[in-house]
Amino acid sequence: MASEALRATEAILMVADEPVEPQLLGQLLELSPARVDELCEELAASYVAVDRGFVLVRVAGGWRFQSHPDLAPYVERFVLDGQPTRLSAAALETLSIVAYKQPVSRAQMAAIRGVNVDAVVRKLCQRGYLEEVGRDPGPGQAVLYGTSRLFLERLGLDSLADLTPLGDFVPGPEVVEALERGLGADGSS
Amino acid sequence: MASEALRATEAILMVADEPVEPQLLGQLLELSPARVDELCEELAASYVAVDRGFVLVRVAGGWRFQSHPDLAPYVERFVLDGQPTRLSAAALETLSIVAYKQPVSRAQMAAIRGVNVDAVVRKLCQRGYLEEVGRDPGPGQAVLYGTSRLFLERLGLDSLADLTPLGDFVPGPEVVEALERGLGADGSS
Amino acid sequence: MSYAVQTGDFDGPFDLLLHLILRDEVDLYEISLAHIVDGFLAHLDAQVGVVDLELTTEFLVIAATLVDLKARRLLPGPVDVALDEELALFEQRDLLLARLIEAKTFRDAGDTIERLVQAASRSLPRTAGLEDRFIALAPDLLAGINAADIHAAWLRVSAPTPPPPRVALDHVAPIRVSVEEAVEDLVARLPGAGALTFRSLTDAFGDRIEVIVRFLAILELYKQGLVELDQTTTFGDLTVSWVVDPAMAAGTGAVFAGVDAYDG
Repeated sequence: MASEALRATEAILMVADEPVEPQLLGQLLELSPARVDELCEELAASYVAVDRGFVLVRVAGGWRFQSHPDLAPYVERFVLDGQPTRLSAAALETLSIVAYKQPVSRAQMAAIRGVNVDAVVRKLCQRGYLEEVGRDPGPGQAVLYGTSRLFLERLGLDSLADLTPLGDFVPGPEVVEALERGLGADGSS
Repeated sequence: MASEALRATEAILMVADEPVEPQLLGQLLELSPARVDELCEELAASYVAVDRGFVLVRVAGGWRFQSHPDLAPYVERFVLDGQPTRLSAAALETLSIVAYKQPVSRAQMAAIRGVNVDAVVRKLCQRGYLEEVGRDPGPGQAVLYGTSRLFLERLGLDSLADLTPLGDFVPGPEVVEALERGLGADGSS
Repeated sequence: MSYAVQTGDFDGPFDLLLHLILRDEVDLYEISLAHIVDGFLAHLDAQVGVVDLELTTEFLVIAATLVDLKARRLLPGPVDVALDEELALFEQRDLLLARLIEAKTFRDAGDTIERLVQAASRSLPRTAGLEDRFIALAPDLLAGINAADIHAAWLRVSAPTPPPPRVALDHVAPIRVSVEEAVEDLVARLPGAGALTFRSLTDAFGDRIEVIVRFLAILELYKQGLVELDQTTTFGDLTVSWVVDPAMAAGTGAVFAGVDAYDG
């Protein structure tokens, strides 16, 4: 006999339409959020153990049921809405700047990218990856942007802390060398 | 190891918003509807056997996951304590776009509001204030939304004609553009 | 897209430079600077009135740095330059290098985001929501909302947004020069004119970019062996003289063909 708390967690997550935070689950079940996380991990493991076609994952700060990635071919045939269009290279680069530098203004993004980012930012907001998170206190009061909860859901991350540290992307010595050579910095000129 | 057909059935039913008919499942899995019913009954029995907090039931001609009836008190608490009790300003704005400009696609709403509206539209549909009224004839065949009978009732209106007239109010150019352009499914979902 | 240097699908100067240096593994010597500068000017031309001063300046700095670096490598060495000038150039180059590294860092981070999105898109979340029997329990979200609220919300969401503040640029004359035009002008002026100083060839220009473009054009001609350059003293005038070549007397077509070839 599964415990009441485990079963209630399953029941609630089945009717939720977005990730449910352990705080809320804990409140409803009169348990600590930490205990809720343990229960959910237990449930998730039990689905894996018997090879269910769905999984329970922690994403964007909460728990949710989703289809098993293995079965994407079947699910894609079922879902009528086409897959969302892929992001352009410019959109991905802008998204990565916001992800790591937020809150950040469009001018700051443009300074890093060396191009105007207005159109790209508008698109990313419409698609829900970015949102306005405040205003710069300085003169001009530029709108500041950050990544949204949907961004985490789309990336399958629990929180921004799960992003690979930016430092890991700094080019290695061979790339820096190539760039230096490109700029004639190797003293050979 | 669970069979591929069982797992695919679980995956599809997990992401389905409505009961799925065995005919459709059979088509997707290349099985007869009768065989699909057998698989679903097998799955349903396996959930009962380990006392899951959810059940797989046949309703309205199709199969769907539901919370287990004996956990209703927990789900009711979730409904009462875990759901927003008021429409956010953002949701109200989205509702107003549909009210005045129906039929309208999510992409058009997103373009007008500048943010992703998928979650809000889903919520408004679930509550019965909005409903799907057709599909855009253009490429992508985006779902078009309109307000429901319930929406009018709750507002105390007899028909859409009773909405406050807009007079000679002219919307901003970006709104006009968003409405005129046959925005397809791009960017939504 | 504002600012796109008209060289394929590149999204701005860094993107282009990165591509040129890393992907094609050619060095700056091979970069068609003329192409970048021309693309930039074409952009300026098309954007009269809506030029983003900050970005324009930025592009100019990059272009000028490139010109400077490139000139060092094209001109016959050893060029005797003052230490200050040399250090300033190094500083500019390091700044450019730092920005290229930054651009590359975020691009690679973007690739990882794409991989995460692709992987995550293989799973779809459950969004069925409340079963009918619970919906009646859910708070009526429209409680207390009337037609006036809907009307007000529509006015709020559809009102024209005030145009963003912008710097008036009416006083800035658009610059209309291209390397090709500068080459054309030089080919018309130099033969038979003897040795002219670079200063005398550019003192009519008020805009730095025109001087830069003129300098690029001269480098172009030098590379093709059509002119000789001479600088007798440090900071002294650079003199430009036409190399008499009977083969070229037929016309200037070959020169322009050369400009295209130089685009590499």
